[in-house]
Amino acid sequence: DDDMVFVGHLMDITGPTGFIGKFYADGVRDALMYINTHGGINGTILDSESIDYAYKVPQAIANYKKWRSRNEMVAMQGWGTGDTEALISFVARDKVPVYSASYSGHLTDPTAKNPKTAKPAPYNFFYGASYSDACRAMVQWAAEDWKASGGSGKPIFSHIGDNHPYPNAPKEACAEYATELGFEVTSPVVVSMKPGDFKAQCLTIKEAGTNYGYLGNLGPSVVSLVKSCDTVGATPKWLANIWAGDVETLKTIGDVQNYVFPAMTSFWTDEGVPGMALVREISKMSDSSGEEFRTHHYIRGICSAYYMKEAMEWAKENGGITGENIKAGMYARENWVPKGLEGVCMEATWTAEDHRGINTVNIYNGSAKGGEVTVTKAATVTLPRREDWLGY
Amino acid sequence: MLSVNNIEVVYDEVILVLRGVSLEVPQGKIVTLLGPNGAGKSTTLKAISGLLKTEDGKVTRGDINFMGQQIANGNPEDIVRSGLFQVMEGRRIIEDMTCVENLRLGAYTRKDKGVKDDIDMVFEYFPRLRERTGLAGYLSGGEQQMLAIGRSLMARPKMILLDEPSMGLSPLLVKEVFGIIEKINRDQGITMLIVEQNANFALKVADYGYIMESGKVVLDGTSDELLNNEDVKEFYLGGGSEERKSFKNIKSYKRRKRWL
Amino acid sequence: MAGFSMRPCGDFRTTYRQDTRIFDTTFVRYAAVCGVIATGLIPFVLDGYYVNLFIQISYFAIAALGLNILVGFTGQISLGHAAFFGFGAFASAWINNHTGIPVLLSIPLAGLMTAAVGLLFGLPAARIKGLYLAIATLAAQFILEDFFARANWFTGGSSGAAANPVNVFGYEVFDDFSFFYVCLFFLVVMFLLGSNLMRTRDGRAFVAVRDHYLSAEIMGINLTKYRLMSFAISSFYAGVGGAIYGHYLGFVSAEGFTILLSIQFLGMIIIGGLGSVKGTLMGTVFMVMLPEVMESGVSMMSVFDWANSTAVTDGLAYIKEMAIGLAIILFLIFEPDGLAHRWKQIRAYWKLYPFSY
Amino acid sequence: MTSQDPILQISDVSLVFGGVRALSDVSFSVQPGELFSIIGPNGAGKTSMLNCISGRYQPTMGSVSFKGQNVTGLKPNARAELGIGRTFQNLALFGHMNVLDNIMVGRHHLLKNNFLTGSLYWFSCAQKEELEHRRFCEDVIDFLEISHIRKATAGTLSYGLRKRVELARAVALRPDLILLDEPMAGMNLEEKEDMARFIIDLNEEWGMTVVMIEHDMGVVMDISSRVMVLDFGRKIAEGLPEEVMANAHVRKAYLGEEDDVTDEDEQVA
Amino acid sequence: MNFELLFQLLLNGLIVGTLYGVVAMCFVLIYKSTQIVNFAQGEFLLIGAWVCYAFLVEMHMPFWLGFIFTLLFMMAFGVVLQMIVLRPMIGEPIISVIMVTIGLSIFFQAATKWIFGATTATYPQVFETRSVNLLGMQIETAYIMSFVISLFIMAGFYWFFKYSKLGLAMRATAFDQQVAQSLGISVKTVFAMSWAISALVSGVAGIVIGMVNGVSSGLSVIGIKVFPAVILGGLDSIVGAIVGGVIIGLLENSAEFVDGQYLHWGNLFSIAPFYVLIIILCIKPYGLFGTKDIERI
Ligand SMILES: Nc1ncnc2c1ncn2[C@@H]1O[C@H](COP(=O)(O)OP(=O)(O)OP(=O)(O)O)[C@@H](O)[C@H]1O
Ligand SMILES: Nc1ncnc2c1ncn2[C@@H]1O[C@H](COP(=O)(O)OP(=O)(O)OP(=O)(O)O)[C@@H](O)[C@H]1O
Ligand SMILES: CC(C)C[C@H](N)C(=O)O
Ligand SMILES: [Mg+2]
Ligand SMILES: [Mg+2]
Repeated sequence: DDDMVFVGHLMDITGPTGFIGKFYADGVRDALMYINTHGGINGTILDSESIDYAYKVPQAIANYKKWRSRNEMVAMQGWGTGDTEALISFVARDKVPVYSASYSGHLTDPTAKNPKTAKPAPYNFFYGASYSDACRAMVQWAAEDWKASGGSGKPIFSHIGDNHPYPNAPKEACAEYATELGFEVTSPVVVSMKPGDFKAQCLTIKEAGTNYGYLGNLGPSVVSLVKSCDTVGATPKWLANIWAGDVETLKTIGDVQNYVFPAMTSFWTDEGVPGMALVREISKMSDSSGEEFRTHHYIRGICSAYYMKEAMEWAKENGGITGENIKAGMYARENWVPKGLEGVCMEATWTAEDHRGINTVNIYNGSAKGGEVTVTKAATVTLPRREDWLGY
Repeated sequence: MLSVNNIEVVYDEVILVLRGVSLEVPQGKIVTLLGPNGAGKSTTLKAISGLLKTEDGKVTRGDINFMGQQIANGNPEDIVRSGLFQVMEGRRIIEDMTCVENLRLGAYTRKDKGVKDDIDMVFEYFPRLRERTGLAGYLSGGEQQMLAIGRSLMARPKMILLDEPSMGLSPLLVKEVFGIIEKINRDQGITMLIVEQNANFALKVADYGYIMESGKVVLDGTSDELLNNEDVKEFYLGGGSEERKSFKNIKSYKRRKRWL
Repeated sequence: MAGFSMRPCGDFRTTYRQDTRIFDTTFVRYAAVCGVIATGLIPFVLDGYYVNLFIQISYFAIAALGLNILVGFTGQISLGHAAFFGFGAFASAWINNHTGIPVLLSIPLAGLMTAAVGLLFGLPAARIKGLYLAIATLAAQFILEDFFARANWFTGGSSGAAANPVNVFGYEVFDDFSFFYVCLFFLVVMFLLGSNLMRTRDGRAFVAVRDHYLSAEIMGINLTKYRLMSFAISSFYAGVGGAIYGHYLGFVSAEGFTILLSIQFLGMIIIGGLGSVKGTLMGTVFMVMLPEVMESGVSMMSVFDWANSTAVTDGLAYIKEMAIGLAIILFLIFEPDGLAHRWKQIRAYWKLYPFSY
Repeated sequence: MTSQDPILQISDVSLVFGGVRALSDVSFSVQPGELFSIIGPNGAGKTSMLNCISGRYQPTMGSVSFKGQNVTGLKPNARAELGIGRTFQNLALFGHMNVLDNIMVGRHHLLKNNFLTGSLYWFSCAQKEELEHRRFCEDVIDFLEISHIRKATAGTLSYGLRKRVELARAVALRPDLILLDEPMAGMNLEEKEDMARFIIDLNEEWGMTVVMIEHDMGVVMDISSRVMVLDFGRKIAEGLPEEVMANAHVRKAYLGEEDDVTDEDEQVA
Repeated sequence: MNFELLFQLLLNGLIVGTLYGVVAMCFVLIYKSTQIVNFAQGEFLLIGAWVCYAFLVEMHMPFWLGFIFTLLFMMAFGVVLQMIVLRPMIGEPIISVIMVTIGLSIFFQAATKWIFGATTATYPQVFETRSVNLLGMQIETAYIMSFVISLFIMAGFYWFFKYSKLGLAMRATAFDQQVAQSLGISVKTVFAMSWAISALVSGVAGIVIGMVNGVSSGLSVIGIKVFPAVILGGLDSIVGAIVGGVIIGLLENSAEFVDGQYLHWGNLFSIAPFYVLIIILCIKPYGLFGTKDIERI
């Protein structure tokens, strides 16, 4: 039947961020498939195509255009900061809401209210706290942790990451807040996104006496960094960004203490979460055994797809599933959790002037010994929606 | 020992260069191949040694038989191993190696112990080379030519194909080189096929000769026959019996002999 | 004694002028003009996807032509072309954003700025040759990439810069449909300029420097000047291509201009044929279409049910990447001299037919 | 001998490579309109001498002056502009260009168009200029009888033809002094005769001064106006062809004829 | 000035630099015998690292056995690769062959990700102690191993190219394939040998890196990272490769010192080698030990 709308899905599974992109993409794909097998958007089937663009921006744009012109795409599920930021003006012009996995704070200011915003991003959404907010939350936790562990003097904070849009996204915002909270902020330490031997940088970190190091990179780069630092004896408390914070990474590092990371959903292994049943059902779409372990990136992918789904449902009732209506659907509710995912996705609110869907961050403390990983909840931080933090 | 039967060679899949060339080189003899520029002499040699392949060329018809084996379009290295060695036109030494290293390379296919002695032998033929210890690329043109010939001797092949061995050599050395060629042929019994422009010398040392033009053999005969052929005399040997013409006086456009 | 009569019988040139034409027979000339006109019709017949592909092809082809002038014609391998491409993109955005010069003008200006930068990085070429030079240009690649991520005033740092859409006489070229014609214009102009350059004095000097720089010098060619000049011209083309790219995307970010792209540019010209203007275009088409063709091959699989499980689609994603690598390898094994060479052979064959050989 | 100012004056040129003395204190001069030959055994330093004149090598000592101007420190391309053209012993054509373009490169320093005007071909004077010079190149091609290979790729030509194209390229420079390094190597008698004719024509009709290295004594004797002999980097004789050939030292060192060398002969050097 | 830090950084540079040197040597090897710059070098390392990982983890072999098996595998890999892909390219323009290696790199990058997954894997503990204290600096044991191995390899190659017949043949092939063939040298064999040896050495380097940093597809970037080292030492010099590697190692680390302590630019560490590279090349166009091209006419 022709009651179908098209949703494009850009993913990176073979490219430089593929190892993590795969988890997230699987979440999105499984969710879309699940939605379709369970009635679609109140009867409207989601025609979707998942394309691996390997984090190549031109490829992403070409696919976007293809979908626009051939498939009359109404919404898109995206991935990286590079392509999402490149597409901002296109999607705004074409009125195609994009749900990406780029949590760059720059995407949260739809009307360029903040004078610092270079380009308004009215059609960009993401589920989760922005990189900046997640970092702010961890810094806020760190300030308390410093007091609790009886530290004297000013704690020292360093941003560690490549000079690249993704690690840089929270760089200034977070450092500013850290200073505000009484940290001494060192000059950022630049570490390549590609893995390598980082003992030199670790010696610098050691020399600076960093107490809290924000890890802006991800995957192999973070693994090598933490290992190198361990070798030279630089062991600050690590504050990892969300993509670098998961059980897999900890396991690969093998031996590490005080590896703090944020999360925006509950974990696969959490007990007594009502929404987890649905997550497990969705997971069966690609793993019929239901045994496979899923990271929280996978679960965030599901949330992303479900917020889109519900916005589409609203749109269908209010004039049809078009990009514009889906966008309006995103603003239709407050403190909102998709049906069936209670306890999995956190309550989120988007408004026409503020696309910071979430301002609450769960913080976990992980450690590993000989590959055995333990993760404990450290805190839940709810940040104020400060005007000057919008889009930044 | 070597017989080439009616071969056709095409370069680059479209350019036909040899149009049915046949020649015969008997065991232990010296045969020479003469002809104007662009006639296809070098191409004939490359077809025999298999090096054609490296220039996008191909034998498209006919066959080449070396000591009972078909070698048309064969692998150059296999052909060398079977005892047929080509000295390429234009010297082609390994410039970033020393003379001695170049000579040792000449003996690459040999397994016996006599390499050292043979290097000395080459140095005896060309004493100039002994003093040149730097890289071969810095040798003068003639010195490089000596090295190239010397290198071919190192392989102790059954047959050598020489492409213009006298080119760029001083008259004194030309004489010597032909002397050496004769000597090698006599002493070691190595068969030779020589492409030469210096027809006088070539026919003197050779037993038999072919003349090529535009990719075809147009004349052949024993050296004596050729030496006494009027056309050969006029166009290759420089007058022969009559008084030698002076280069200075060839001002007019002359008649050109074409056999085709 | 062949290789000199590769044109149809009966078409004798009577003036040198006819002999120096870019398109060597009247037929080819008209064919080329028709080709351009036909291309101009693409947006009317084909959908936006193809229009986008054409736009990609045109900005890449312009830059690739620049690289071919440097590598193919002058013989200096560059591994840093993507950086110059990127510089052009940033420069044009910067000129337009900071001075208000209209985009259509800022594109060639960006080309000039890039040429200046190319000249700077070309300076070592006066002394360095071959692969050593290639690696020196690799250094240029990394140094410029670092510059992009750092020079906030110019590039907006790692977060990138916004680039305004092209504005033709007050009409904003937003959509691909009109942008297509902007690209077509630049493509045709740049390729004509390039072809002209190659058949005149300085173009010949480039090739002479490549083929035998020692004798070129003795023939009166100033080596340093021409080596530098080819860097500058090549960067100019890269800059123009990059500028178009930037204004097309509407956004320029430092990530896009990595060594991978540089290598892709090299791939375009090698596959097309080094030292061939026509080949550059063919090579670019090949490199742009390759992933797309592979992609549609992969999508075609999805009509089969078994191909719809994630396990298979993921496998296909890798297979697609592998196929791209494999296609390049196979292509070069069977066509090591590039498409332009094969093109020539085919033409020679038909012209000599039935008298081939 | 110095009835006129020499077009080329070599004074005490020495050239040393590491341990090798390629040239030691060689001096000579060439008058305008002469056809001057340099002969000598292999490795005597003949090519090195040409390289010093054309600027490829810088003499370790001594000076080279051309038309009265000291050109010792000048780069090769500057010397080409002054009017020195040459051919090479080891072929140095632009292998991937066609013959015509090779020859057009010879016109390089006479052409004015540059990358800008060249790119704008139709809208600048470039087209007119190219075509004019093209006409000259065609004359050279006709003169050297290579019109049948005009469009062939230089790298695929046979050795002899390449030599001829090289000559054409050097002639296209329209030099006042042309240096020829073994122009007749690899040619048969008939072709040598042609070549000799070209060289004489260049010398007499095109008014070029020629300095030639050649091993074929017949040619050297017949066509040169003066001959210099080098051996081990030293000048051992200079004079009219007959004089030089009569020199026993030369006969021995170069031709390998075993006449006794008398003191008298040494003095010619 | 903080001398202790500087000293530690320099020591670190020295050790890491040797590893660069080993990888650089793989380049040099192929270049010296075929004139090809192998852009798939990084993927060779990656394959070596993964294969050894598979032997150790999937097949539970003891380290030394896995190590030897990996080397054998790599040799076979080099030969097979040469036979299938590079042999048809013999006699073709070098630049096309270089492009083929780029194709190989794309191919293997995807293939390894597909076969071994895209995530990072860690080697089991191989040495009793993961790192040893050397002059006040912790150094991974694996590096010490690679340091020793590389010294042996280097000496071996030096002899090989200078004196052995095959070494000579390789140099001749690199200079001019046509001439080499005319001398009876089998270009195929030479190619096979050099790719096999290079793959083998890459295997060693890959294992070492894998032991230190873990294995992941990103490991292959070292292939590009060592370019400055290769060029600095001179493309065709075995000794130069090691010296170049060490210099780059030292340079990176002193850049980190200057940057971290004084400049605070950010990534002088990774960019400084390139600046220095350009400067050195302007002074010495053939690197420190590279042979000059012969420019005779
Ligand atoms: N690689 C090639 N590709 C195309 N044509 C070629 C190639 N090599 C040679 N030819 C052509 O083949 C013909 C014969 O060349 P060849 O070199 O065999 O002549 P030759 O008799 O050796 O002449 P010379 O005495 O000048 O050396 C020439 O017309 C030449 O242009
Ligand atoms: N660049 C260089 N480096 C080292 N030695 C050189 C160089 N150029 C020439 N030589 C040496 O200088 C000497 C003279 O060489 P040159 O080429 O001038 O000789 P030639 O007289 O031209 O000999 P031929 O007749 O054999 O060509 C030779 O011994 C040669 O080895
Ligand atoms: C893992 C990251 C590199 C991808 C992420 N989605 C981004 O912001 O680009
Ligand atoms: Mg020949
Ligand atoms: Mg000489």
